[in-house]
Amino acid sequence: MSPDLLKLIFGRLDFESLPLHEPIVVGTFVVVALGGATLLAGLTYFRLWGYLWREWFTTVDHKRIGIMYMILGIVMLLRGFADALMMRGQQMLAFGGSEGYLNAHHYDQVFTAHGVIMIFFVAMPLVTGLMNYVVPLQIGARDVSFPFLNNFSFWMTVGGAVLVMASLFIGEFARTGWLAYPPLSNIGYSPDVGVDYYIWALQVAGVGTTLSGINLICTIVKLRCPGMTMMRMPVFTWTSLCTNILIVASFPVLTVVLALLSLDRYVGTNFFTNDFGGSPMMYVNLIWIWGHPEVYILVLPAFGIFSEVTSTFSGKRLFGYTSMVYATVVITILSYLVWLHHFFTMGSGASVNSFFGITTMIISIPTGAKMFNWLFTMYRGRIRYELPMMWTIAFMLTFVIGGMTGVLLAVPPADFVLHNSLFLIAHFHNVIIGGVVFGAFAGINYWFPKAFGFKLDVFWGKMSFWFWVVGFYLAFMPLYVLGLMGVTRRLRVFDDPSLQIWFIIAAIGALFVFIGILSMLMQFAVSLLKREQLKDVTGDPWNARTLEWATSSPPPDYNFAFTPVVHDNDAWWDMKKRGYQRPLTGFKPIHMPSSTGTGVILAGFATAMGFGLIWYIWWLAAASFIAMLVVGIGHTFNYHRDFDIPAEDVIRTEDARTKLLAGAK
Amino acid sequence: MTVAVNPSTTGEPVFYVADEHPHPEGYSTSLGFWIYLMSDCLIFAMLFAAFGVLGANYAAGPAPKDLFDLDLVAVNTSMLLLSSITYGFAMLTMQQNKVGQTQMWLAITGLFGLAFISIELTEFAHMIHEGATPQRSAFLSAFFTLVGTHGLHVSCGLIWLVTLMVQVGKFGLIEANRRRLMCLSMFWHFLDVVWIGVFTFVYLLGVLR
Amino acid sequence: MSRLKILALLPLAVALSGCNYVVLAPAGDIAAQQRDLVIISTVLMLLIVLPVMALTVVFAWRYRQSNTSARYEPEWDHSTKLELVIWSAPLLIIICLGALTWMGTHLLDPYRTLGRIKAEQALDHSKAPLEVDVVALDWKWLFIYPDYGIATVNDLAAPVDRPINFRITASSVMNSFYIPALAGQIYAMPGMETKLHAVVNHPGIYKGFSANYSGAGFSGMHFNFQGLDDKGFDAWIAQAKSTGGSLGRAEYLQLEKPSQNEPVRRWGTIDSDLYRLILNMCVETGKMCQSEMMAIDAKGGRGHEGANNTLPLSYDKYARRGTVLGPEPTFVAGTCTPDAPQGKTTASITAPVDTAPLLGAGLKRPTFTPLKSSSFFLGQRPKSDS
Amino acid sequence: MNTDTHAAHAGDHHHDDGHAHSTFSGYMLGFVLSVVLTAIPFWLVMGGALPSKQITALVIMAFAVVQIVVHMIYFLHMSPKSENGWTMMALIFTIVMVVIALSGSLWVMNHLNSNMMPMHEMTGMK
Repeated sequence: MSPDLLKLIFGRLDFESLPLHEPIVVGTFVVVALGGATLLAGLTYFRLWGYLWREWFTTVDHKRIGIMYMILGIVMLLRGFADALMMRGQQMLAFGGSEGYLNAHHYDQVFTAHGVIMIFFVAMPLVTGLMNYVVPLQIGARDVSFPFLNNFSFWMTVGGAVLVMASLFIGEFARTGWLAYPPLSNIGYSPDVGVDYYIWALQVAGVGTTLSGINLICTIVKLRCPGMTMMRMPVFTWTSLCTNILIVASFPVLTVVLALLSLDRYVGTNFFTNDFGGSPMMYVNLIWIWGHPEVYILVLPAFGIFSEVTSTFSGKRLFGYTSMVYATVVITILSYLVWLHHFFTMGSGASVNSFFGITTMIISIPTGAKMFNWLFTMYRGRIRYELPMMWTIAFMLTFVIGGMTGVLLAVPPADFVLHNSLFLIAHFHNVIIGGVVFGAFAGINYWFPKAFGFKLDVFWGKMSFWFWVVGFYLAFMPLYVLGLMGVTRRLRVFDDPSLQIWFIIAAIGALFVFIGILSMLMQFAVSLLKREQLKDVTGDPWNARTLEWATSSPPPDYNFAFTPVVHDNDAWWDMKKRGYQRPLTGFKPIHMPSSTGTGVILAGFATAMGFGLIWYIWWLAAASFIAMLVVGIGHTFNYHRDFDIPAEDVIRTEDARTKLLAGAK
Repeated sequence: MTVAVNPSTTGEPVFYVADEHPHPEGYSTSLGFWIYLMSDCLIFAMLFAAFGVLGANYAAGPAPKDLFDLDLVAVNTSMLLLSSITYGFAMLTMQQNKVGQTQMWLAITGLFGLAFISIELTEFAHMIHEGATPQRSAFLSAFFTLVGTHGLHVSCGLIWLVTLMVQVGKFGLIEANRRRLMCLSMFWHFLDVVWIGVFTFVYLLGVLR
Repeated sequence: MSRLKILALLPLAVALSGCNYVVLAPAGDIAAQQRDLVIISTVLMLLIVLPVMALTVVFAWRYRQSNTSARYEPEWDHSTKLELVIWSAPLLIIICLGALTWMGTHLLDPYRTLGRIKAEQALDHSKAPLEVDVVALDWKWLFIYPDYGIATVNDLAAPVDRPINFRITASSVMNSFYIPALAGQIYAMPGMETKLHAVVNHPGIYKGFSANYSGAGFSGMHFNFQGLDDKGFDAWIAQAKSTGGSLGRAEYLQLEKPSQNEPVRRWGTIDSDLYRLILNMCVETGKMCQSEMMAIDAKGGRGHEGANNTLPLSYDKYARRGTVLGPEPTFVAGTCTPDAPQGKTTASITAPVDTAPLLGAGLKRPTFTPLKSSSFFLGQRPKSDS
Repeated sequence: MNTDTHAAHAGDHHHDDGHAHSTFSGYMLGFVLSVVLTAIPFWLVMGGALPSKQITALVIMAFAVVQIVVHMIYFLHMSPKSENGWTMMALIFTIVMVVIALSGSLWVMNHLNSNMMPMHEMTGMK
């Protein structure tokens, strides 16, 4: 075949794009391929494909979509953490003339991928998954406002993740750092596919995130059950509302800034190249307008989880509900006013720097108020140290350190000496792990029995907890120290041998965390095996306070046979206290949305389009785009997207629960 | 809804809705669509920001006053304005349940939209022909991207409009179609609002500079 | 839990007692003031952080389920007094910190000329500050001493107690110029100039490096900064002078090509206009300088004829190339510069572009790569070595 | 945030799409106003009716703001009541965000540029 024809068909994709010369990548590929093949074979052997497609992939049930988000997040955590281990290994070894085992080409991809994956494909899915699962239950709704959109959003996120994973084996990922500052990320200095993978993975996933944000806002605003006024919403629902408002207000900015970067890269416009009057600083400015709210998008739901957990396990009403809500709202707005603190050192001058420095510090006031509210929720409580509460205590002790170093970095002159150093790395891992990840784990341990009907194993949970917490301190406290020694981030080799000990400690910490992750997987496996012992039939294993515990575990498709009516902040606590009797008769058919494969198909085409654009395979991009348009428009011709769950089915489900409850007594 | 939220009326607190009417289909749609428009608004805001920052960087090339033909822009603006009022008429006839007239007004709206796009493309082609390509300077990059994104939105609106005309023709002015027409109406008028920003900040202030 | 805390504080304690914690024990007055701010802010915040941590542990222990002697008030969820304290305590601290920040930021603004040499020594106005022009290249630092007419790569020296005025730019991507012992960092960006004012108070050899990731050779992009006494500095200058060699535009264009782990280099004479040309991105003859471009833009551009005053960029640094869907890369032609009357030299700038996939912008593939890659790109250009 | 407007209606399933009030006269009034508000700025710029560019710029920006409000009221049927005030709140929130991001970007970039762009040393050119 002629080269021109090959180019037409394959764009710039050729044999050499496959990293056959990178032994580490080939090794990874073999492992992943074997694992994948086993999984696929297993699915085929047990004839699970039809079941998966019907019950999971095409589902519009917010609970199942939530669970799929969590699975995505945990799978991607393994990938992102593998990158972290590789970095720790490299930095531990590359001393005294040693080059370590990763060359710059590989190492630079590893740290970029680590950042991108951990933020977009671990933290975001975990947070979105929990919100998706819990929020409709907490507000007594049957599903989200736009169930089809929910499914589509999820698959778009998966599409982005697929593109990032593809970059490992086909071509390469960006070597620019996770925010891809130009000029480095421009075509001149990154002519390869790496940055294109970055752009399209984030664009595809970003569409999903924005839509799911709109969806959840509508759900919370419109679908609350009777009696649940705004000021009776559970705190987690409040933080979810604010998070999704932030998503809708900030992800469009990311979309724009990446679109401008891709225009620069594809058609040669001059937004971020200085030769023709563009300004790379504009990119930095714009991407941080998205980037800072993103931090709060991640951490606000975690705050919500800690609020629920603290009040449940202290057996007490949440202290200062109103101030908690106002603190959340204030954080939401302030988080949009501080973006410049990420580039004080770019030189915008003292007046701009001090303005943004001070607005940043102001955020610590509502955050501090929240911290005190949790403290005083524990005060005069009866604290049960179940796993979610353990994670919460670990969070409270860890997060204040992260918060403190954060405020320190908000002082511009201090930032001038600490910016881009390992101190900064330690700081944001301190808040992201100590806040978001601990929060997600608290949430998983807390709501797992709701989702599956049995609790998680405590022994392996504690193993996971201690290895994570100790590992975290071992891994990141040395980085604070190194930062004060003036060691900067993203270095691949080091000269000064006296630093090595700290990197060794950090690497040991990373290993501890690794054991923590393995223990968590073990926890899931063991709990699955011991599910009969760990079973909970009451639907309310923790003696909890909010509405999601009022229904069975796992909840039926329709969540609540009758829409609940709320009279108090802690609705379920109030119901229990006042002698709520579960309705046993009078069931009616329930109107529910029906499953559809359109979301999977659309997201598949979007991913294919991204792949075509990355590799300059124009026919693929165009065909996928047209296919997307056709399928999308075709979908609007389907006017029958709901069905009724017959009353008999409802009666059968509810009777089964009645029996179970009777058996439990 | 036959539920007493206040327990005092019956003495016993009511904890669930016994006789429930499900939310009507599309109960959240107009709010959801509005929030989507707000996010779109931020997209345009960022493009305006890019234009605001880069709009005077001509790279020793042509400036707005060399390139923009305000007469053409005025015509173009009137196309969009007219399409807005005709869409309004479509909504009014829809409320009166007149399928034929609604279709007619939608078609007229579409034609005005098409005229708008054509004029804009002519303008672009003319500029590129003169050497004022998007690659020539940061100002032109920002200009083509901002105005082009608006044009792209109008084009999407046109595709949607045609789809809706087919659906109205096929299924009539059923509740779902009314809702969709209402969403498109919001989208269409929203683009008009954005255009106010474009002609003021890009064209008029550009020429003034 | 409390054991955990000790574990957490342990490295911090070690850190404070150590001696190579350069951020905490700097040699320059600016960095020292920045260090002071770090410490004061930390102490201020510890005022509230330590009680919170202590309370967390105390409450967690005291109100555990098994301790039935502790009070249990499940309905207690509000106290106006407490709420006031909760909001006002952080507020007070932030007010203090905010005031500190406002002052510190203005006093320690890198653009601000120094007010003093060190805490106990005022500025001597008779002594002119040392001017140093800094250029971040891929991946090395070029230092130009305009007053002495010398230039070095990866070697920086300054006399003790004499203010230094850095003017900082870059040739290609963003870097950050950072000597922890001397002063805080500031970005180095192409086509833009940042400034840094600093002074070194103790003689010695300190590390300097780029603090902003800039590509494959980033790790090797460091240099030694020497604080010397006046005699030592004169000797250092003389040494550079005697090295001979001249850094002009042609040499610079060779120098700016990417290279890693560069050894120290020195030039005894320099083109006195070089820094301005680098900053304005017009070292290549025939290219319009940024300042000229901005002056033209400020006057409203160059009209219709300006649309076509671009020339194909057959010369480019080493990597900038056309985009896949856009036209061939071009540059804006200068109107006229002393050594390039318009239209003459511009046509002759032809340095070929290597179209091989660039690894870290211009570097060879890593050693265990047996394959020599051919072009991935559509619109492949002839291949040759640059 | 106003949390109580919805509170009263939390259990109220009344379907309100906020678009019940579109009338012929409303649309026509909006249209006429828009035409006027569009024509005047064009006339001001094309005819150079005002003495100074700054004044013209301020005036046409004011017209733009008024026209946007007109469109919001007559075409988009914004009212504090639609969706129990949620659309209005979303709009206000968006405007706040847009103002922060736009003015913030311009402020920041202006400072960055004036601090860092090479001086206009060749002002005698052209």
